[in-house]
Amino acid sequence: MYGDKALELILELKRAAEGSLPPYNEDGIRQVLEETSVLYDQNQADVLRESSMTGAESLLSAVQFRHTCLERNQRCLLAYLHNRLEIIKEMRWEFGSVLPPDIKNNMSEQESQWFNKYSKSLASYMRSLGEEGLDLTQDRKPPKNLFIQVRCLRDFGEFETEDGSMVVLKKNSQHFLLRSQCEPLIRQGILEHILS
Amino acid sequence: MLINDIRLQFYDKIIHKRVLLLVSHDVDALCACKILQALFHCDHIQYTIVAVAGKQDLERAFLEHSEQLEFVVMINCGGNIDLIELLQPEENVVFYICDSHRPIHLNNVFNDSQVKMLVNSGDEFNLPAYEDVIRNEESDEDDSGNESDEPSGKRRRFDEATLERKMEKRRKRREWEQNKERIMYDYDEFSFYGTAASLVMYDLAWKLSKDTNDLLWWAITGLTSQLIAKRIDREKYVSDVTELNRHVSRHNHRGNEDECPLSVNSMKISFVPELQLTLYKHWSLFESLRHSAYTACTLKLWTLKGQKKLNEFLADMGLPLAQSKQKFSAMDVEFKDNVKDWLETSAKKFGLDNISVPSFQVQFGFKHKYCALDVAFAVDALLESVNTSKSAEERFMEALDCLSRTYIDKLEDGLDLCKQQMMGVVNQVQSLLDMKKVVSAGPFLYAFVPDGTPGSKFFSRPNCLMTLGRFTLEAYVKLYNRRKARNLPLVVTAPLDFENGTSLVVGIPPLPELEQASRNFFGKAFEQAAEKTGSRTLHDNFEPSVVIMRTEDRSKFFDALISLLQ
Amino acid sequence: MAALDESYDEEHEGSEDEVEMTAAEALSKLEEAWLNEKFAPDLLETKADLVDCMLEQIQQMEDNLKRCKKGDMRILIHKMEIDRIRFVISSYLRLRLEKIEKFHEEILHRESGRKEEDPLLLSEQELSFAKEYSQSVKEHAKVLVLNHLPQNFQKLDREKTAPKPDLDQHVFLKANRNQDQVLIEPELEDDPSAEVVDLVKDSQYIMRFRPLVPLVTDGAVSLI
Amino acid sequence: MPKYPYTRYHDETQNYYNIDDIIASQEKVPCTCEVTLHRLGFLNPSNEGDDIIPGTKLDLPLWLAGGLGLHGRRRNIVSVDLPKVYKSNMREILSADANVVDMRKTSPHFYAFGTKLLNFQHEESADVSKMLLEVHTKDFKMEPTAIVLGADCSA
Repeated sequence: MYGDKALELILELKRAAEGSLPPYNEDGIRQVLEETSVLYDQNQADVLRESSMTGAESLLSAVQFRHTCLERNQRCLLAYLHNRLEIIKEMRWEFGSVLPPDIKNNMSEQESQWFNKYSKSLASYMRSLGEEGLDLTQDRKPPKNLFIQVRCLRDFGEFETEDGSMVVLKKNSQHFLLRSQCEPLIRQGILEHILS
Repeated sequence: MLINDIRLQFYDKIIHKRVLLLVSHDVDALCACKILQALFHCDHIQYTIVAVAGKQDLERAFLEHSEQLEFVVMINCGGNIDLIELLQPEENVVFYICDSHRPIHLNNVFNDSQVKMLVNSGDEFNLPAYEDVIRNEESDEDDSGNESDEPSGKRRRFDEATLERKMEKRRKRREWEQNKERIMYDYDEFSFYGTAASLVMYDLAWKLSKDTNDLLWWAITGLTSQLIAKRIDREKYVSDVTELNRHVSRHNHRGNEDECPLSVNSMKISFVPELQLTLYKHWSLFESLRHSAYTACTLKLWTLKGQKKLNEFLADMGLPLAQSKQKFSAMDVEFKDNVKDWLETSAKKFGLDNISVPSFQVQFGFKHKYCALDVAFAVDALLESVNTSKSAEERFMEALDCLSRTYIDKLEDGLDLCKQQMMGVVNQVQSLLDMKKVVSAGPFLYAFVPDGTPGSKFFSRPNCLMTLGRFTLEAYVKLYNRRKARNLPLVVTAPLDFENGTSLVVGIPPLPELEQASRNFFGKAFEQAAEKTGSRTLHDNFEPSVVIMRTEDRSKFFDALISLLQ
Repeated sequence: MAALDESYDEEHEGSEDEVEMTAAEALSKLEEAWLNEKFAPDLLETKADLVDCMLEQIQQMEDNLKRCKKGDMRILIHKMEIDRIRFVISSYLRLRLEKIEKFHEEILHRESGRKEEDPLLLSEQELSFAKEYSQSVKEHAKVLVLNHLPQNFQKLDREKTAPKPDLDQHVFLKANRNQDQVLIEPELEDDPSAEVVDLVKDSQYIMRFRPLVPLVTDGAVSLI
Repeated sequence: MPKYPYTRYHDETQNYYNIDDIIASQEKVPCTCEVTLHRLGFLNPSNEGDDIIPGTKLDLPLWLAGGLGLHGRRRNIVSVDLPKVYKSNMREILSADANVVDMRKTSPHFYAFGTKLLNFQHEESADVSKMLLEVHTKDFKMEPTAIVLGADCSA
């Protein structure tokens, strides 16, 4: 039935786990596009034939039917692209401008180009705030205390704190550091916030 | 040097600095660490915590984290070893050591600049006099001094006086050396334990008037863990308990309940005489009696007669057998409430006089009610759990977490682990006794945990092996009641690592000594035996009487030990 | 506590006060704008000047702190305050950014139709970001789909497809001053009794957002 | 096209890209054919011949029914009936006790789908919208599902 292939693309996104990006379904899109051109050609043919015949309004119904299918396919295709961009955008905020490999190779060439464009324009927007710019990807939660207790989940090596002292982040060591400095490391899964 | 004002000479020195915290793998150290963390959080002192299991860990951790670092705090480690010699630190690095291991290494005591010992002023250290052990330089110079002031070119005139003086000087020097030898031998011979690190830290918190109920509970847990591991004698424990009780009543005195009702989930600590039965509140009374050293050995539960005696004991208490096998919390209310008093009264008839010990109990929220013994047992079990693939540091972190109330449900796993551990210990003791594996080698008894037995994996952990050792010694002595065996110590070995064929060796002091301050001479003895036989041993643990050894060298090591202790 | 660092105080006593006072006022205005933006379904007018003023204020506080002695207690308190102000600013800007990205076609359309004297909807930086973003999304859709679609499906009808903020969403609000004769559009076109409501100062209401837009912009009510 | 007096529901414009909306509109809905559908026989599995004669009943996905039903220039190509779950007898059951019916099984997108149906002029639409509101309030009290009812149909 027309529109099923297009719906399959949408269901693919629906089934994907929260925050993960399924691979770009190149040939799924191609098939839907083929379906649309077939529908469109049939409609063109019917419209030509209908103008020559009189009183065959039943033909009109077929044209209307194909037109609705075309609109459906269009909507599914665009929704597929749009929602993938939303997921990719979320990644920019979560991981910063360098994406983990498993996401990178699920993106199509145009999507990663779009990602770079988005990342660049976001970065320039953030730089334009105040004199030195303001990193909006930071401070995602209202700060409750200045220092927090963190535990190191993976060896990370030396880490310079704000007041210039060096901290060695070794696996299973526990530290009490400035919150603002730990936040990016917590998001990358290197540190884990411990409630005292 | 020994610090007397812990606030001025320690805390005020590190107030705005970054600190490296090296903490050993025992419950007392964990509790002291929690107290110190709480203080650091108040004053925004940045710190790094690294768990250290032995001297090699200590060295590695120090090297890795010591860049640009001036202040290192060590808890329950580094006190009984020559720290400066081991770590070769920079000039500006200062070590603050809060270690209950005794004796404190003399180089640490007499080093004024870099090593500061945080100790309880009440402890006695019977330190030798400074001059007796440290050769002060200027008396050396006299000897070399007068040689150099005479021009070597001119032939020296021999006269009786200088020769006399030189002879006198050398004799005095030799005498001093011998005297030092004797003093050092007496000083180092026995290893034992002083006041718990957590008590020292709580005292600091109190002096900073930053002590709260949470900190007090950690101090109680630290002290109780010393009691369980028989590191201090009953008298020292009771005096520490009375000291803590003053703080408990200060923090937890309640007006009458309705006048100022306390919110349900605030922490309430109460002083309560507690039965020395392992985890009996979270087990059945029957199982707890069978798995507590004091009751199992006194009633000789290894024999059929003993089991009958246990039933007699329960009957005498007025507790039906079925009830005693119920989970304690599921017992009928009327039994549950007064079983403690019944047990104490009939315990006297069965030779279990000091079955109960003064202890504390905490309550917060509706379902959390623990006594200090349970918490100490659970945290120790978490530290030494064997059925997870977690590394020592991960177990350390988990045990550290379960001490704070936000992660209290981890304590429940600790309780289960402890039960499994205790069952492993009792089964092992039973089989050692049944198969007559506890053998007297003359000056001491010994027992080997055979390889491949199901429970043997428990005993690859030092504390658990020491628990087994104490349990076995008490069971053996009370079972056979031979006059000669009563004062013999025990050496226990258990397989540690099958690939490189190593086993863990632990020395347990004789039973009468165990009741008192459990002074342990095996530290020195193991060292000398290993030296003499050149057997491949590793004295890595901060507790000197715990040694790792290649299993092949065991027999020659034991022969040396026998001749040594003859 | 550590003795007060005198030099730090005199030098700034005078100027510190004026800036301090307006800073406090600016901060409370910013917080109100932040809450309004958080609860309003549609993008509100920009408060770019307020944001710039607060950013500058943080900058100045950070410079002051650098000169404070290391152990001074106030450092911690001021640092905490800076963190919290920075959080409010970034959260406010993040909320706006989200709306800009979600309704970019709608907003740009409204912006293009905005007359000169009308208040600014987007700050200058937001506008350039919105244009770049919108252009990149359209380009992306064109390259991958629209160009391959039959002729009359290649152009998207903004009216039908572009997501629009749902102005009929209900919001909680508090009246900052007495506001009479607030015209509540009739629920439905052909409902003759157009409702009118009087808002009493400091009382709270739940209403549809649509009639409140002018009231929010001039601060008569604030969303909570 | 006059808006139905009882709803201000914005059809897809508000969530053109919304995945759930797309999936919800895939639900089948019973329709009757008003006009012969030339060469669309494949739509009706039990159909003989190429065309579908008027009056035949067939189930079409909602998006298709919408396309054929609402946007027909002169006369609707198909007319849409209410699915069983919104029919009168079911409405009594639901208003009596909402949680008797297992929502998941009968119609996973009960509310979204229901409100879409209101777009089709149907004499029972008024009762349907009332029922939707009632069931929702009961359902909301019983199990706070966060389904935002697009249409604020005040009875």
